[in-house]
Amino acid sequence: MTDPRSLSPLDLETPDQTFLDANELVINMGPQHPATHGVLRVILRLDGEKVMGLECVIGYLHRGVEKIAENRTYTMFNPYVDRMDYVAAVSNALGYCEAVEKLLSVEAPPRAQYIRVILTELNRMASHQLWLGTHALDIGAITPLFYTFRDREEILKIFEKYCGARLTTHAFRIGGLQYEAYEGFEKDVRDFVSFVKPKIDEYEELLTTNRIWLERTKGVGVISGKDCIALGVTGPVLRASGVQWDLRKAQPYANYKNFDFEIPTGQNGDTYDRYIVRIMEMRQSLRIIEQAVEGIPEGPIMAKVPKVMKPPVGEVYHSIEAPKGELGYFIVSDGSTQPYRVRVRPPSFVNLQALELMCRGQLVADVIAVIGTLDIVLGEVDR
Amino acid sequence: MHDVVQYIQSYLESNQTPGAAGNFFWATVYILLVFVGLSIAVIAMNWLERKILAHMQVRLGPMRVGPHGLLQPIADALKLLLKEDIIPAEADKVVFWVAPFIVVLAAFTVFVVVPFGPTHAITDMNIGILFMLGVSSLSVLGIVTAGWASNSHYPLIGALRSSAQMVSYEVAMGLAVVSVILMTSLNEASTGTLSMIGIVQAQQAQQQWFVFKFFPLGLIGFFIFAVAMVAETNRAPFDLPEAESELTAGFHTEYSGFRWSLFFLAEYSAMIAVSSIAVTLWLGGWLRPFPNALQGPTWDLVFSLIPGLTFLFLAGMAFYSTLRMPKHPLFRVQTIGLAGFGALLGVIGLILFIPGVRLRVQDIFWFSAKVAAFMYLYIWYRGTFPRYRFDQLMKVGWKVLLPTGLALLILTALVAMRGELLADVRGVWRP
Amino acid sequence: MHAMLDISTLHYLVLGAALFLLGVIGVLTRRNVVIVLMSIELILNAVNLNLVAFSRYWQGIHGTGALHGQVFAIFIITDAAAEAAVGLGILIAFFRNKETVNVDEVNLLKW
Amino acid sequence: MNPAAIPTNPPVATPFFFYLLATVMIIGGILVITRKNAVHSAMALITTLLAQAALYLMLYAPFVAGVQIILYAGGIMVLFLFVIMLISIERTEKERQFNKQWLVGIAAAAALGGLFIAVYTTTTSGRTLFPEGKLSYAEGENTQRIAGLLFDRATGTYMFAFEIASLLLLVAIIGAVVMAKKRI
Repeated sequence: MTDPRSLSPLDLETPDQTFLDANELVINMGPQHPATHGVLRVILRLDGEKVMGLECVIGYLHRGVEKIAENRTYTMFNPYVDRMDYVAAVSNALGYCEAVEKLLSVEAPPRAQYIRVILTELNRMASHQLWLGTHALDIGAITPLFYTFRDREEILKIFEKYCGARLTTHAFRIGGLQYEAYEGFEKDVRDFVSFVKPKIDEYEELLTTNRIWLERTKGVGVISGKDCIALGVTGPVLRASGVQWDLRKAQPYANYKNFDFEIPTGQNGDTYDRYIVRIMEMRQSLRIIEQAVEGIPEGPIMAKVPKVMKPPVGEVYHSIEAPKGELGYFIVSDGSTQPYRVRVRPPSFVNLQALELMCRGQLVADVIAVIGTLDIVLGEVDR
Repeated sequence: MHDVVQYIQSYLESNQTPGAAGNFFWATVYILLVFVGLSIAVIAMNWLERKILAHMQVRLGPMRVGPHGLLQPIADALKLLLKEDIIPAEADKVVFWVAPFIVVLAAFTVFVVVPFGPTHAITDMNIGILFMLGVSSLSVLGIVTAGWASNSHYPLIGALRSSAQMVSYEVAMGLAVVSVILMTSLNEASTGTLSMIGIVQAQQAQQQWFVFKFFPLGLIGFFIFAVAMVAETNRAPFDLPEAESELTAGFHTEYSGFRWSLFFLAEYSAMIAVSSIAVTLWLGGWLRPFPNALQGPTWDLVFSLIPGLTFLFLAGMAFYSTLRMPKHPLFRVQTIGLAGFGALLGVIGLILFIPGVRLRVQDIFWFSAKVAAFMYLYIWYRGTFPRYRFDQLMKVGWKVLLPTGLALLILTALVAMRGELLADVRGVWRP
Repeated sequence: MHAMLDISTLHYLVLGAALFLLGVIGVLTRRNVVIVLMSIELILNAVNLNLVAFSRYWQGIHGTGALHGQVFAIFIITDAAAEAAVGLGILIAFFRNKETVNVDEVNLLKW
Repeated sequence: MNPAAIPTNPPVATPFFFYLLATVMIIGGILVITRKNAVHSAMALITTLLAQAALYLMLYAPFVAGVQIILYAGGIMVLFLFVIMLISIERTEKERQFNKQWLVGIAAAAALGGLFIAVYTTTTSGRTLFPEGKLSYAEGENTQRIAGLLFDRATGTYMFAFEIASLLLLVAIIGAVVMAKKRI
């Protein structure tokens, strides 16, 4: 495989000429399409059912989040990040808060960090459950969707009890937490863990050994670890290709080094491996949650952060392992109350680059499977 | 006047299908009955599919329109009829108009030969099964033209997919059917039959459902047919032509309102049609369970009471649900409605106990019960399986079902002809 | 029944002849190969109609109804299937090379 | 043959259905050769074929009717539609529809029609060459009788022809694949 970076889309050789050497079929998938997860538009060039090339058109959900940041104070911008990856809002907030904390050279107190980890991992569960349901729905299995949504509901209930919001939680503040964990938070989390463990087996029963599921996912959308690194693909997609790279282990943040967990990896880099990796990640998340809930220390939940934040002049890049991959924030401060520039490295946006490489030469149905397996959220792609 | 009454009554004693008796009055009555029954079955199927699927998926399904959503299909039908009929500007208008009617006609016409009982068929054709396969294969024309006439990419891909799919699976289906027709020829005259009634009568004469004939050959044939019929009706897991996540709605993407509902109607009646073929060919058609092992007037009575008891049981379920309805003024109408529905079921059940009705209707009941089992299977598939990809679908059709069907046909022929073959071999080796 | 309205074999033959002529006109005058092939199907069907009508008329040697005509019709349908498959195969090959489906542009044996 | 086996129910309204179906067939045939759009032609042809299947039923040839529906309407015509969709037809619709020798073609057809009329009006000793046929076997035996002619050891006149026909189909399949495939 040649290095994809050295090739422009035109250079990539098409796998086959059309059957009749004549008009290839160009179809426009999206932005209104049941399986493009929002407003992704994919222009497919087809030879019958075979994909000869595709082009992603993005930007239908562009809200200028990065530009908004330049006109808001650091605190005011915090809720905006929730709207990027809206199915994993807690992770977004964690990344942003930690980045600003790094800029301010403060660190959240241990108790806050533990609660942050619990909520983030719960959100990883929720994100993966939503992914699993919609991915299975794309491939035609409609039942898992309802199973995963039933269980995701329990997570959202915990969020709601904690901070009043279910989706765009705005759970964290720069320097720690706004709210102390509510009465019975630990019990709720423990109950959830024991509730959801058998449910993951239930999902697996429906899918993991299902012959049609295997045929639809094995060997579909294969991407090698090398290509992943070349394209900057991160997260479960990268790990399913056999690269053991998880920022929680590689560059531990937010106390992750205190927890004992494994990084599940796959070998083949196909859709099935990505499915297995995500299922295993759900189990690892539960493991982290169990440990964190056992070991929540007492103490303050907010570090000493000035009311009016004026970080010193400088820049910072901080990235965390969001459910979808590496979520990075690059913040430049000019010493004023507002950031000079905020650049978000959204995992979905970068992962989406791999779509063409993974789909070329496959069939239309595989494009759907691959879009699903990349687990993109358009709010994050377009920002 | 007396002649007319005589004409009408003469059929009831003739013990023939209206078509065979040449009785136009009863033929018309049967056509109307089949049409109405089919429409009711489609409506019921619509409700049942949504409820059963919902309960498989830990949700309730329709609950608002009528008690337990019983009136939901009617509300939907009204909505569809009142919807604006949109024809895309660039569509081929004539073909766009005609296509849904082709599909519906093909799906309904096959019921001309479906035997709900030894006399309960509109007519019995000499080529019954051939007619059913042929006419149901016509629906592919409607689908192809619908996709083409929409003048849009998704419907076109859906149409190409479905035509390829239906044509491929017809081959495997035909092979399985031919193996059954071979089995019907195992009588003294050794003449088989293509007639639907004849096939069931052959099963009766051979004292065996063909699914158990030449075990496991009949069973394999049944499985081939059971897979092929799902593909033939474009249902999950072979629902690629209308794969929602890929092609939005496949060949009927551009259809709305009444025309769309015609496709819907056709899909469900086609499901019932192919299930009827499977029931007739392998599961003994209208024959009650164990017609030969459990013979005698006592058993006849017991089995003829089952239809009424089934309806009474359903009525009991409805009354039980009535008791469980929330005791709230808002639910009063619904509670009364559900009780009324239960009463209706109960009355039907009681009517089915009347001896004359009992004897005439029990065949229809057994046939419908077997078909209903298939319908449940369809819903179950939909709740369980992901969707096949197009190449995999073709692989299953051509590389699995077709060779199996061919081998099955040859084996069935060998087993069926083993007497003559042995005689031939003896003739050659010991002249 | 009125003698004029009674349907005899000749009625079917006349209908067959009419279809045959329509088919002939289609084959000889149309440019689009697909329609020419369809016209050939019309001709074959006209012949089939005649054969089946004859088979009703011809009682066989012992007057037991031998159905030779119907068997012939089945053979002709087989033949039509083969013809359509090969004809349309040629058509696709032709279209791939010349990007046209008009018969009068097929004037080269080689290109 | 047992005379009791011959059907006793006379067909009803035969002339009406004959003329109805004949009209449908003729109109369908005309549409086939005159439509610009090949899909419309194909639809007209399908109508003609189905009407013809109904005529076969009226001629007591149910098996041929069944084969007509399943093979012609369900098989060959789907193939036609498939090919029409594969090749682009938008352009051909705007072109000239009839070739230059259309006059010759119609003249030839007219000559042929004259021949048909001449033959059909010929009478020998006051009756036409083709009197009405009578059914001499039970309607329900049609398929079995055809099978006897095709497969039976004793009466299978056409067994060899049947095998040859299957060979023809095999050749056609291979031929079609070779023709349509770009690289073999």
